[in-house]
Amino acid sequence: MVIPTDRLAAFVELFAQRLHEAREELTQLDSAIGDADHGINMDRGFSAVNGELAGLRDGAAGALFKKVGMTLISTVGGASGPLYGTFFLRLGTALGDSTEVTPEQLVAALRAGLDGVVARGKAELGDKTMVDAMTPAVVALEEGVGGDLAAALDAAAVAAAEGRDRVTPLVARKGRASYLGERAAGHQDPGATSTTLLFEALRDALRAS
Amino acid sequence: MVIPTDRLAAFVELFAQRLHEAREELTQLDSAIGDADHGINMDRGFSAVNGELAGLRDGAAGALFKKVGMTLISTVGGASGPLYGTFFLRLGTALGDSTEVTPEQLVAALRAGLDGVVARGKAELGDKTMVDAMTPAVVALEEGVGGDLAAALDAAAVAAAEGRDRVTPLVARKGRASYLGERAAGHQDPGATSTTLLFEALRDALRAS
Amino acid sequence: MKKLINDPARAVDEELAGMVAAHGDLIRVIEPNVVVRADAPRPGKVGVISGGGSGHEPMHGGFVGMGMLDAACPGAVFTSPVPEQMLAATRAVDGGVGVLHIVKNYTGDVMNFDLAAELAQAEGIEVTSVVIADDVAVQDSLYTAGRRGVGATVLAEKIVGAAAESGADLETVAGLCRKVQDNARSMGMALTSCTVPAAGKPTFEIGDDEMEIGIGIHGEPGRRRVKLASADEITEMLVTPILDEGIFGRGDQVLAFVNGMGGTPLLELYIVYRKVDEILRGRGISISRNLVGSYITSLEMAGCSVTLLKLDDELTRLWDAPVHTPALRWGV
Amino acid sequence: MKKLINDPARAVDEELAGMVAAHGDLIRVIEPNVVVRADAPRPGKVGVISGGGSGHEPMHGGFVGMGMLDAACPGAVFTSPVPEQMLAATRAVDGGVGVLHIVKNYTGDVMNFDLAAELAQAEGIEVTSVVIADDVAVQDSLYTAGRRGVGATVLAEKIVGAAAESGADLETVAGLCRKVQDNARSMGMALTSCTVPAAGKPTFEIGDDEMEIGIGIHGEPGRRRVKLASADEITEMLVTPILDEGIFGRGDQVLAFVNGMGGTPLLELYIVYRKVDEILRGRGISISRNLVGSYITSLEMAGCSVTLLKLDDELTRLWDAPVHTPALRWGV
Ligand SMILES: Nc1ncnc2c1ncn2[C@@H]1O[C@H](COP(=O)(O)OP(=O)(O)O)[C@@H](O)[C@H]1O
Ligand SMILES: Nc1ncnc2c1ncn2[C@@H]1O[C@H](COP(=O)(O)OP(=O)(O)O)[C@@H](O)[C@H]1O
Ligand SMILES: [Mg+2]
Ligand SMILES: [Mg+2]
Ligand SMILES: [Mg+2]
Ligand SMILES: [Mg+2]
Repeated sequence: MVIPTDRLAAFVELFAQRLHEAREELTQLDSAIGDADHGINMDRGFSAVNGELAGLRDGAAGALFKKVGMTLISTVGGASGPLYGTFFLRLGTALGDSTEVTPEQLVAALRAGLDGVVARGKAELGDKTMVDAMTPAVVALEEGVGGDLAAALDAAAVAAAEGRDRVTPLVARKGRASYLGERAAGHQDPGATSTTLLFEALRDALRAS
Repeated sequence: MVIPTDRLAAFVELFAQRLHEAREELTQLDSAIGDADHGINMDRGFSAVNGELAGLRDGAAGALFKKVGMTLISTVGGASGPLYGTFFLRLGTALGDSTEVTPEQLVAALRAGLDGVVARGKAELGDKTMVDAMTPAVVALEEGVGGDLAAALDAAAVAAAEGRDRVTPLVARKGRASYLGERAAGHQDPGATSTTLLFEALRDALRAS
Repeated sequence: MKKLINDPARAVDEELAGMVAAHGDLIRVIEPNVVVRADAPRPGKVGVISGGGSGHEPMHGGFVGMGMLDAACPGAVFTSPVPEQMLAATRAVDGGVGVLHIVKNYTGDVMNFDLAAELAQAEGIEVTSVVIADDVAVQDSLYTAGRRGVGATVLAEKIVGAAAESGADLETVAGLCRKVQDNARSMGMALTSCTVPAAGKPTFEIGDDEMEIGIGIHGEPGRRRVKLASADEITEMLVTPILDEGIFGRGDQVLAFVNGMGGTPLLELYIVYRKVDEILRGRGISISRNLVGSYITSLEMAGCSVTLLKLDDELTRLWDAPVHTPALRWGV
Repeated sequence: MKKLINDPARAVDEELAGMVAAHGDLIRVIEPNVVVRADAPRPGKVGVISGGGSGHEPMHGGFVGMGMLDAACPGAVFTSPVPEQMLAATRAVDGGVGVLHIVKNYTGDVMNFDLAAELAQAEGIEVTSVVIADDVAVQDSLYTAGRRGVGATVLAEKIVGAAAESGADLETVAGLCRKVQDNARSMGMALTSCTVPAAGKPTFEIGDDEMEIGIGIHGEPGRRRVKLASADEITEMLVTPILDEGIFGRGDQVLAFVNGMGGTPLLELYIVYRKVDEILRGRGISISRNLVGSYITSLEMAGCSVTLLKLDDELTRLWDAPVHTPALRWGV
C-alpha cells in the first residue's frame, strides 16, 4: 500500500484547518506561559502554505514538504517557525522525488523531521516543548508501521496527546515558558498542543486511504 | 454689636474644616466638568492657612484676612487660588486695623471681596462660576444686615446655595467647564459649591456671637 | 490606582529631584519648585519661562536648556503653579533685557501668571506675556474662557527659545511667540481617562467601545463621546477641524506634530502620522518638518493629538536651530 | 481592545510607512519589512543590524541611523522576524567588511538569526552574531533557554554603532558588543499587562493591588506576582538583584538606564531614577551617564525596568559619540 502526494497534501491542508480552528486556544495557552502568539503564528504560516499547495499535489512528495518548510520559515517567525519549518524541510529531503511513498518511508521521514527539530532547538524530553509530543508519536509509528497503518496512526496521535499532557505539570527548560520558573508548572505547552494537532491531522487525512 | 477678630478666625477655621470634609465631593464635581482637583486645591490651601492663624486671632481683622489671602495665592494655584486669594485680600484691605468689626463693615468688606473676584475673573452672573453663589449671598447680607444678623447670615447661606443650583442646568462660559460646551449642562459647579460652604461656615461661626 | 509613586503629595517634588539627578548638567531646581537652566541668568539674553500643572511631562521642565526655556514652573498635577513660582523663575532668568512668559490659556494659568508678572514688573523686571490658545476643539468667543493652549506650546517654546538664544530682543521674541500662536492649531482625542494621583481614581469613566474627541491635556472629558473608530478615521476627525480653520492651504509647508497623551505606544503614533501625511498630501500641503512622540501628555492617558504649524523660512530656521534639553535635543 | 490601529494584520506595515514618512532623511524600508539606514551600504564600514518582534518601539527601527544601527528587522508584534528579513538586511548593509548581528536571547530570535547568518555566509558575507542576555530575573543555566535580552540591547546598539561608525573592524565591534553584554544587567516589572493587537485581549489578568516582578518585554508574566508597593520599594526590588550579580562595586562608574514599558509616564520614571541614584550612592557607585525614558517597551504596558552598565573610558567615549536616529540623537 502506498500514499500518493495528494494525500500528503490533504494532510497538510487538514493540519492548516485544525490550526485555524485552534488559533484562539493555542494563543490562550501561549499567553499563560509565553507571549500570546503561537496560534497567530501558526495560522499565519499555514494560511500562507495553503496558498502554495496548488500545483504541488500531483508532484513529488519531497517538493511538497520542502515548499511547506520554506514557507513556514519565511512567514511564521518566532520559535515555531524555524522548528516546524525544519521539520517539514527534513520530511521533504527524506522523501525526495517519489510521487508516492510507502508507510515505512513516511515514518522514516517523520523521524528525520523530529531529529531536525531536536538538532535546531536542542530540546530534550521533559523540557516541556513540542518535542515531548513529537517523540512518542514518532516512536509509536515506528513500532506500529509493520502492522495496520490506521491503527499505527491512531496510536501516534494518542501518544502525542499523552506526551503533551505528561509535561503539563512540569516546569519548562526551553522556550519562553522557561522564564516563568515554577509558574509554568500546571500549564499545557502550546507547541506540544499544535504538534498533537499535527499527528491527529495525519491520522484523519490518511485513514481515508 | 461687634465681631472680634477671633470670631472671624473661627469662621476661617470652620470653612477650612468644611472644605476638608467636602474634599472628595468637590473633587468629584470637578472631575465631571473640570480636572478633578478643586477639593484637593482648596484643602491644600486651607490646611496651609490653618498653620498661619496662630497669633492672628487677637490682632487686626485686616491682618488676619490678608494673611489668608496671601497664603491661598501662594499655595492653591489653579483658578480658585487667585480668586479666593483676591477675595480674602480685599476683605483684609477693607477691614484694616480694627480688632473688631461691625456687621455693616463686614458686609461692605464681603462686597469688596466679590468685586475683587469679578475684577480678576471677569465672570458674569450665569457664567456658571463661584460668582453665581457669591453674588446673591452678598446681596442678601446687604439687604438683611440692618435687622437681625443671624437671620441675614442664614439668608446669605441659602441665597448662595440657590445661586449654586440655579446655574447647574446651564452651560459654562468661564473656567474649564466652558470647554465642555453642552456637556457641562446639568452638572453642579465646584467653585459655586465651595463658595456656598463659605457662607454656611460664616453663618455657623457667627451665629454663636 | 497603579502608579510608580511613593506619596501623591510628594510626587512632583520627587520627580524634580530625579530630573536634577539625571540632568544636573542642564538644569537646577530652586525654591519654590522652579526648574531653571543651569547657566541662568545669561546677561543680555531675553529670559523665556513657561509653566503649568504637572502631569504633562516632558512639558515644561523637560524643555529647559540651551535654545529653549530658561525656566519652567511645575504646579501640582493638573493645577497651575502659584505666582511665587513664576516670580522666582522670572528673577532667576532675568538677564537685564526682559523676560517672556509663555502662558497656556487656562483661567488658572492666566491669573497666576498675571499676578506674577505684576509682582515682577513692580520689581523693575520687564515682562511680556503671550497666551497660547490653539485647541480647535473649543469654540472661541469673547464671552468664554476661550481656547485651550495645547500642542502649539511645545513648538512655541522651541522656536522662541532659539530666537532668544540668538540674542533677539523681548519685542522680537514675543512677536515670534504670537506668530506661532497665530499659525498653529491642534486637536486631541482620548481612548482612556487618567488618574490624578491625589484623586486616586480615573477622572472619567469610559466604555471599552467609546472614545473622547476634543480633549484637553488635563484628563478632562472632550467635546463629544463617540464609538471607537479606526486610526485612519480618528486621524480624519482630528485633522479635518484643523484644516477647516482655513489657515493651511495648498502649497503651504507645515510642521506636523503627532503627540501621544502618555499611555499610547510609538507604534500607534506612527500609524497616525502616516495618515496625517496622506491627508495633507491630498490637500496639497507638504510636511517639511515633523515631531512624533509624547511631548505634552495627560499622565498615563491613552490617546493622541495632532498639531499643525504653518512654516516660513524664519520659523523653519528657528525650529532647526540647536537645542539641548532633557527632552528635545539636536544640533549639539 | 483600544488602540490607534486600523487592522492588527497591517499595524506593523503601517507603522513602518509612518516612520519612513517622518524620517525619510534617516531611513528607508525595503522588502520584506527591513528598516535600512538611508545611506547604506557604506563601503568599508562594518554593518550592524538587529531585529526582533515589533511592539518594543522605538527599539529597533528607531535606532537606525548614523552612529547606531544600519538596519533593523521588525517581526510581527512580539514575534521574532523571519530569516529572509535578516538576510535582506545583511545584504543591504554589507560594506564588504562584514556584518554584526545583535541578537536578543529568545529561542525564536536566535534560531531565525542563525538561519539568516548561515544563508548570508553561504553568499560570502562575513557575519558575526552576539547574543544579548542581561535579564537577571531569569536564572541562567546550561540546560535552559538562558536569560532574556532586554535593556542592555539598547546600550549595546548605541556603543557598537559608534565603534562601527568610527571604522572599527568586525572583530573589534563584536568584541565591544560582548563587553557590553558582560558588563550590563537588567530587571523589569509591570503594573499592568498589554494587549497583542492580533490577540485582542490582555496577555494576563492582574488585580488592582498586584504587580509582576521580573517581567520580560513581551507582555509575558514575570517571575512572581506580589502586592503593589511604593516606587521606592519597587526600585529596591529591581536594583538589588542587579547589584547581587557582583559585577558593580564601590568606586565603579555606571550608566543607569531607567526604561518605561510604554504606558508609564515620565513623571514616574524620574521618581524611580531618583531612587536608583540614591541606592547606588549608598553603595559607593556613581552614575556618570544615564538614560531615562521609554526605549524598549511592551506596547502599552505600565511598568519599568532598570539597566546598569559598568563604564570605562572606552565605553563612555563610544556612548558620548554622535548619534542621529529617529529615537536617539546627540552630538549632531
Ligand atoms: N528549543 C525548543 N525546542 C523545541 N521546541 C521549542 C523550543 N523553544 C520553544 N519551543 C516550542 O515553541 C512553542 C512556542 O512557539 P511560539 O509561541 O510560536 O514562538 P515564540 O515562543 O517565539 O513566541 C513552545 O510552546 C514550545 O513548544
Ligand atoms: N473666570 C472665573 N471667574 C470666577 N470663577 C471662576 C472662573 N474660572 C473658574 N472659576 C471657578 O473655579 C472653579 C474651579 O476651580 P479649580 O478646579 O480649583 O481650578 P482649575 O479650574 O484651575 O482646576 C470653577 O468651578 C469655577 O467656579
Ligand atoms: Mg509565543
Ligand atoms: Mg479644577
Ligand atoms: Mg486644575
Ligand atoms: Mg513570539
